[in-house]
Amino acid sequence: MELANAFLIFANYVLVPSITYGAQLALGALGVTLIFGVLRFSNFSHGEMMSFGTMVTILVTWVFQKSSISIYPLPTALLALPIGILATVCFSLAADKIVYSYYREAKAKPVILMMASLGIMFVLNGAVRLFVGPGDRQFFDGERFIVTASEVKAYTGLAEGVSIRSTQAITVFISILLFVLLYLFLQKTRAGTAMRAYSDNRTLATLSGINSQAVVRITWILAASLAVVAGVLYGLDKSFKPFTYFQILLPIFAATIVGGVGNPLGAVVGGFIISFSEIALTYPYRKVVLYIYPDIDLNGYILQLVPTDYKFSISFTILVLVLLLRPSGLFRG
Amino acid sequence: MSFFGGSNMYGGYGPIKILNGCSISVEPGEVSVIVGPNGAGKSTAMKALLGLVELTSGDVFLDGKSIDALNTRQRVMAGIGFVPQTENIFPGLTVDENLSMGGYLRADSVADTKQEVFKLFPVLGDRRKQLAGTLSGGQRQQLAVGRALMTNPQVLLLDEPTAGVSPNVSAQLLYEISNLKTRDMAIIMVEQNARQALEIADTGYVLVMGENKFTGSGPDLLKDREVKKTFLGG
Amino acid sequence: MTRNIALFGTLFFLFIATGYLQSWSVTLSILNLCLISAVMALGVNIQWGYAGLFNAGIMGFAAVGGTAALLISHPPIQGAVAAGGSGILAALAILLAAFAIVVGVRRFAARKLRRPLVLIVLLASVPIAVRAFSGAKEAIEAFEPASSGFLGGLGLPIILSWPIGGAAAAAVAYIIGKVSLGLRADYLAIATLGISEILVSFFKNEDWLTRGVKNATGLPSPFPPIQNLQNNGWVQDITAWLNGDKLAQMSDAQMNAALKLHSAEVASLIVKLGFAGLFAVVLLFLVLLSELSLKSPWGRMVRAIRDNETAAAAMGKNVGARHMQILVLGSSVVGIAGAMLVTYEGQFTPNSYLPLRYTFLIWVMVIVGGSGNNAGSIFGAFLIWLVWIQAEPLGFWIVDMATSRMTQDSDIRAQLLAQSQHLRLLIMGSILLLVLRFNPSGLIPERPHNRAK
Amino acid sequence: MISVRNIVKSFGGVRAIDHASFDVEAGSITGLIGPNGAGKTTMFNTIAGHHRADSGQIVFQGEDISGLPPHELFARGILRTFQLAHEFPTLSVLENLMMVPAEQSGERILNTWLNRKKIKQEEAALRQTAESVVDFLNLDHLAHTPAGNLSGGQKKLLELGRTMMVDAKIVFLDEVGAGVNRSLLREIGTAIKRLNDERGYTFCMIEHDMQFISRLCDPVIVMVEGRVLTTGRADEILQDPEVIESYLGATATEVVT
Amino acid sequence: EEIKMGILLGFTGPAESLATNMALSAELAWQEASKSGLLLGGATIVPVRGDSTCQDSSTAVTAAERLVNSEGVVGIMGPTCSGITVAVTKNVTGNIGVTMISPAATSPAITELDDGDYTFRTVPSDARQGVVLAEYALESGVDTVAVSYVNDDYGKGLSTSFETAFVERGGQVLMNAAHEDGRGDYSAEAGALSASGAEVLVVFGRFDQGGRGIIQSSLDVGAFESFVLADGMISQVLLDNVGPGLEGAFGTQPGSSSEAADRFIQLASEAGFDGDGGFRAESYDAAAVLALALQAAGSADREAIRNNIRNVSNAPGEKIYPGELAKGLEILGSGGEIDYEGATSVVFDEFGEAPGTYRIFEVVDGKFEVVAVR
Ligand SMILES: Nc1ncnc2c1ncn2[C@@H]1O[C@H](COP(=O)(O)OP(=O)(O)OP(=O)(O)O)[C@@H](O)[C@H]1O
Ligand SMILES: Nc1ncnc2c1ncn2[C@@H]1O[C@H](COP(=O)(O)OP(=O)(O)OP(=O)(O)O)[C@@H](O)[C@H]1O
Ligand SMILES: CC(C)C[C@H](N)C(=O)O
Ligand SMILES: [Mg+2]
Ligand SMILES: [Mg+2]
Repeated sequence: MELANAFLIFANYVLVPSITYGAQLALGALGVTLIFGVLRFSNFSHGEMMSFGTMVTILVTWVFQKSSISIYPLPTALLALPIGILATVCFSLAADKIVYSYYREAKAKPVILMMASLGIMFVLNGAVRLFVGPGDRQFFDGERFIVTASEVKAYTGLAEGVSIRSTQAITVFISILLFVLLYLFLQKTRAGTAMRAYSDNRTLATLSGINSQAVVRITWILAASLAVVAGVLYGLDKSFKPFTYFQILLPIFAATIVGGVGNPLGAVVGGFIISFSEIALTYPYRKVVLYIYPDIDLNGYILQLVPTDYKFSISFTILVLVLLLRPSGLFRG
Repeated sequence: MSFFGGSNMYGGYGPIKILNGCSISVEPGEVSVIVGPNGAGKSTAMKALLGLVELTSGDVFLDGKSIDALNTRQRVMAGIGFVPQTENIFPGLTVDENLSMGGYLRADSVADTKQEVFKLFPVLGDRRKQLAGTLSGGQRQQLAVGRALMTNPQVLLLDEPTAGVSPNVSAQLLYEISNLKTRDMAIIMVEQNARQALEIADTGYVLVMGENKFTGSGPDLLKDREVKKTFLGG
Repeated sequence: MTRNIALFGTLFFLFIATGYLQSWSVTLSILNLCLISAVMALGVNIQWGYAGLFNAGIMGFAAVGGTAALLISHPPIQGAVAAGGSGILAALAILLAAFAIVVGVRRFAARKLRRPLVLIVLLASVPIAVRAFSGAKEAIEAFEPASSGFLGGLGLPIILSWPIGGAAAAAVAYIIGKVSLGLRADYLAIATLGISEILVSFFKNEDWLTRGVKNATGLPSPFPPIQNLQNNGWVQDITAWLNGDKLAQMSDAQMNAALKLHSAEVASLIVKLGFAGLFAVVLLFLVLLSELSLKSPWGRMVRAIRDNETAAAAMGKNVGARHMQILVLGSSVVGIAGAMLVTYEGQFTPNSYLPLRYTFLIWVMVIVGGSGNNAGSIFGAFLIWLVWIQAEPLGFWIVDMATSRMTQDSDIRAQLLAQSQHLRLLIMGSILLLVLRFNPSGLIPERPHNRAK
Repeated sequence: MISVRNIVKSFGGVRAIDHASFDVEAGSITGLIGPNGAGKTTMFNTIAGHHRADSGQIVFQGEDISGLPPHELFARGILRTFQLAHEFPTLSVLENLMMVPAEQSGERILNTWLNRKKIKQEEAALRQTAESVVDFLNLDHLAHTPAGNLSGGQKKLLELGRTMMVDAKIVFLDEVGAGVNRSLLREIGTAIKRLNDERGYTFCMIEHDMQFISRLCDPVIVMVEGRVLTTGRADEILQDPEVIESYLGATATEVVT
Repeated sequence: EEIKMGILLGFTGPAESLATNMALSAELAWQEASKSGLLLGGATIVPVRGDSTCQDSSTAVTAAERLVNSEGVVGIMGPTCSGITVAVTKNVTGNIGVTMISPAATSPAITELDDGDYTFRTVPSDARQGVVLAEYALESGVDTVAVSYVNDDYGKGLSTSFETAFVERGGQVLMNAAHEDGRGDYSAEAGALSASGAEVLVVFGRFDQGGRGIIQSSLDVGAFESFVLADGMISQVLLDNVGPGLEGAFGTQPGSSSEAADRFIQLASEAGFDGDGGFRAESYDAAAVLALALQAAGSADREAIRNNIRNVSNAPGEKIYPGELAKGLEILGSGGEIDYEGATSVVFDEFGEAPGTYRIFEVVDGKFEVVAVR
């Protein structure tokens, strides 16, 4: 009984949030890692691509909502998602054509491409705000909870409960799905191998008859789609605000690096490492321990390893520690 | 006009002029070998044939038609295979994937060709799952040639295929290359291992400072005293 | 060479134009920040341009320098020191003693005993130190929290903090280097970025030391306060001389009012010029040192290491030690700039240390200007900061122009004008992309070293 | 001079060196041959400190040097070249050479600020040496070109040139000959001999060109599958049926003559 | 005649979502004054905007310099954030002598800022808000709380003053922890706060940033059911976004008469924007005070404007409310006296700030309703 309570409280405050946040980071990290893996640069505009795609999705969602098109209990935004993806794919292909392709052909150093992506980031950042302004945008509709903590409490009669939001379930489901698909695509299909070959040695890829433009295009299509999916799911779960999409870039990069850049599996694991280290290490375990050992005298200690003030630091500390043990990330890129 | 080659090629790397009017060509079922001192422009000439180096003047032709307008990939699709001198493998892919990439353009099954390559270079068969970047120097070289063979091209360009390859394998390699003639493949090869290479050559070119210095059949060149002394190490 | 002259000439012209079109005071403000940014960019260039070290922790080192400025110059807060100074000292002393014992143990104790002994020492000392520390911390932070709530500093002249900030940043860089130097470029970048976030969150949250997010304002300036300065006779004289024509036509009362107004402006100009002079001296000095090293076998060795670490090691170069040296030198330059910035602004605000502003923007400066070339990085710093500031009015101007055909009270025009601030980033991004497009290796790229005479 | 004892080195499942032992005598030009993948390069990498052996010992002039980092080995006079050329691409050819000597006073940062004069003198001397090396390698017209723009063979020459910049005790050459024009290779062979005679360098070289090996090397060590198969004089080795079988192939005799 | 006035707000950066409507509110007041045709015999006020970023003082200071020195503004409405207010005062306006009225900087540090009496604010210091909130909370039977504050000078100052007052009066603060704005996820904070064992969560943050994130996360996992809020959180947007979970929460916001506040909201909606939300009324008032002081000064003289700020906004005189600027201008023009009340009961004490009247709101049926004023 008490053990069940201990587990529920742990699940509610640590497990479920970490898994959700981890999945959100993982989705973002997949896109970053893909661009790095194939095009060989760190794409700083990824966060803004997420934001841009989400913005388009929101605008379309509003149109749908006005004309009462809906897929209740799922959020309408999922219906609008393809259009957001389409817009972002178009944007990124255009950006590649106008900006990145030039440096690729000139065989510029990766840092130049990275700076160019910073430029794109600035441009998108300004553009998104010009369109929808810097404010908070709520676009979630549909059923918010699959089960709430109080429902669980009422049902089980326990003192603790666990709540699961529909957005959490959708996020986890979609990220697992996308991860598996991406992995299969990269490892098992000819196009996937061609992408890896291209990233390894471009001249030789051309000499083998690989269409490098097609490879680049596929990469952007995948990365942009991943970005928009990540952005929309994140926005559904929290809310859409351009500023946060810039801020979330840092943990996404951290996740990418911990896992090993260029490696999709690494991106996913990295996302969860970051989220767990933020949440599990800053959670005060007082109640959990008290459920398990009711008689213990904690003397006022709340059993918090690190204050939440330092949660960002703690995830970076974990990052540095992981890199110390495995200098190229958990899974080699 | 021959089947494949470049005539009167001028060009280089931006302002740096390397090729000064050199011409190289090959017929189906024949082997042309290019020799010359280091930095003569041999590799540059090969790259020019593939469109990897821009020509300021001169023509590259295939099957009687100029292919100057084609880009590298289109030339590859037209049936030209190339093994560069350096960076000639995908280091991050396994040996097996490297070979598969070699057969990327082929519509037919590549399994048979792969088996042939493994027969020619048994070590590649043993290391199918090893990352190519971790192969030894000579193994890399074998893989590079194997990758090009996978394309089953009409024209095969090889830039120093035997560099760093142990004598037994390199002898066999040259033997196999001369065998390819029977498949009507046209082969151009740069070699520093010139004696052996010229022995199987139908035409030999000695390139110096981006110009053809001597041209002749392989055995003829081997006999030429001056060529022997200045380029083949006496 | 002519190109460089043209570029710097253009820059000079832009500054003069700013002076005429906006005001000299704005020009000097921008110039001073340009100089500080240039020092930071120099630090980044030493690391990336010379040696290929991808340090994305610039922000952290700037914050360390800034903290040094605070701790050197702020007058000590007697009450807080009385309340908790001894506790902090005690905690420090305990930790130092423990450290000494650990060092002793590791040197002299039998091999087998080392680990357990070290463990015992740590277990015994750390909790005591923590207890002493947290008591002291609470006492300090409780002391007049609204106006102070921290220990204050040493009350020394703030200029001293420039070298000390540099040294502190160097020390921090040494520790960071020990941890992260083995990493490959992107990994090193994110590790340093992470560590710099940790540093900044330390400065943000340890109120007893830095006053945290409550900010420490009113740091002493190396120059007399403007309010005093403007009443000085000679300032008034200069003002009168500068505005002679205008003043001559005024009545006495008007003239006095105008004189007062203008002398405040002149005084602030004088102070800014003073800062500009100091900053320029620092910048030139650092550039001189850095050029001397770069144009010598040391520079050659460092470039060789950047080109190929394996081969450099095989040629007898101690790659690890050189990387450490460069990380430390470059970071200390950034630290100096951080201290200069806090000196200039007269306040320490930990919340303003943001990666966008201190890491990415500085990197943009280096890359746009031309990495591997000091002149390039400095040019980049000047240009990018100028653009960063002027993008705002420029954005407004662009919208204004673009929509001027619309009626004055058009909604779209109003909406666009209202959001015109966001054009700043858009313009910044476009300029970045344009410059990179036409000068992929920077406006003043690294000189090829092949014509060494 | 250098003694390799029972070295083992594996990469994952591949055992690249399998209990190999051999000695290189002071003053010799020792050849190291063997089929592709025999572990020769790995052996060099291990000796020169780029890899750490799983087990075994390397002794240099009586001192155990296993596991020392490359720059310390260099300081002891142990030099190596790379099979895949490792030039410094943005440095000019001359600079590639001039950076080689260790302990240049100009490499200390304080000296670059305070002791410019001394640096200048040293540089002048260095430049002379470097120029003579460049002349020797027929690269004089490229002295000021970035090394990244050299042709494949020229890069290999540069590799060799670097070993001529300092007074090495022992030089490990990994296939300097591959990709080098044979006429030039002859001259290189002569130079190696001269360095060996006049300056007392010890050489240990990997090479697949049997003509080159038999002209220069004594003794020759044969490695196969990570082990040392045999050691002996070149002419003996070339007749050894096992060596012919695993390495030289049928054309062996023809090559030698 | 055209007279320039500055609007210096954090248009980009963490407070960017507040800035637009604050600027519109200020411009509304100036338009009102200009359109009346009574200002200095028909002068118009031309607003000039500058970006104070809320975080980067170098940029903010340069923007302020541009306003002051190149645009030649005679007064500034802004900035948004306290840290920037100090920096701009110290480096520009305090030195040169330009009146600056901040509608949002609430840090206690500004009270005794050495500003040459050029810096004012239409919001009271958090030192006072903390006390008011603490008292009201205890009266409503809330005595054990956890506090989550935004990690800047505003949140820190407010949480300190609240905790001190709350504990002095017998309450208990089980945890007082910071959160950062703009983070991706706040479940860690929500979890930690709930584990403190408190039943009520006090949030000192921003309604569209971390503050909202904390509340959302807490509601999602069922960590808290009761909330106490401060000014940064009082906004209908918050209620609309978070849903019914906030029912019964209460909080403070500067201002007294709700009637006057409603007048402003009415004006705003006529002008086409939403006047209900953080610091908009304060912005209108700050701008109005500047316009009135300009009128009282009789000319666009920076010092004279400063000298008239208190004259127009403190008693004695005819009370002026939002929308009545014309009346105020007229009285001033004819040499009379006014006491500008505005939407937020403007008074400036010797430090140039409002002594602080607060409205206490409670969430009833998804709306903030005023339940008390103190
Ligand atoms: N990093 C690595 N990971 C896995 N296997 C490796 C690695 N490096 C080398 N090997 C393997 O070790 C063996 C020895 O390689 P080494 O490079 O020493 O050969 P070598 O004798 O120099 O051959 P060559 O004459 O072709 O240069 C090879 O089979 C190679 O595939
Ligand atoms: N990317 C490049 N940029 C500039 N110059 C180059 C470049 N690559 C090669 N060169 C120069 O072009 C000349 C010819 O090079 P190339 O590689 O064609 O020589 P090669 O005949 O193949 O020599 P090797 O036998 O040594 O491989 C050389 O002098 C070299 O310095
Ligand atoms: C936007 C506001 C929440 C600003 C806050 N009152 C401050 O002083 O910084
Ligand atoms: Mg070549
Ligand atoms: Mg080898």
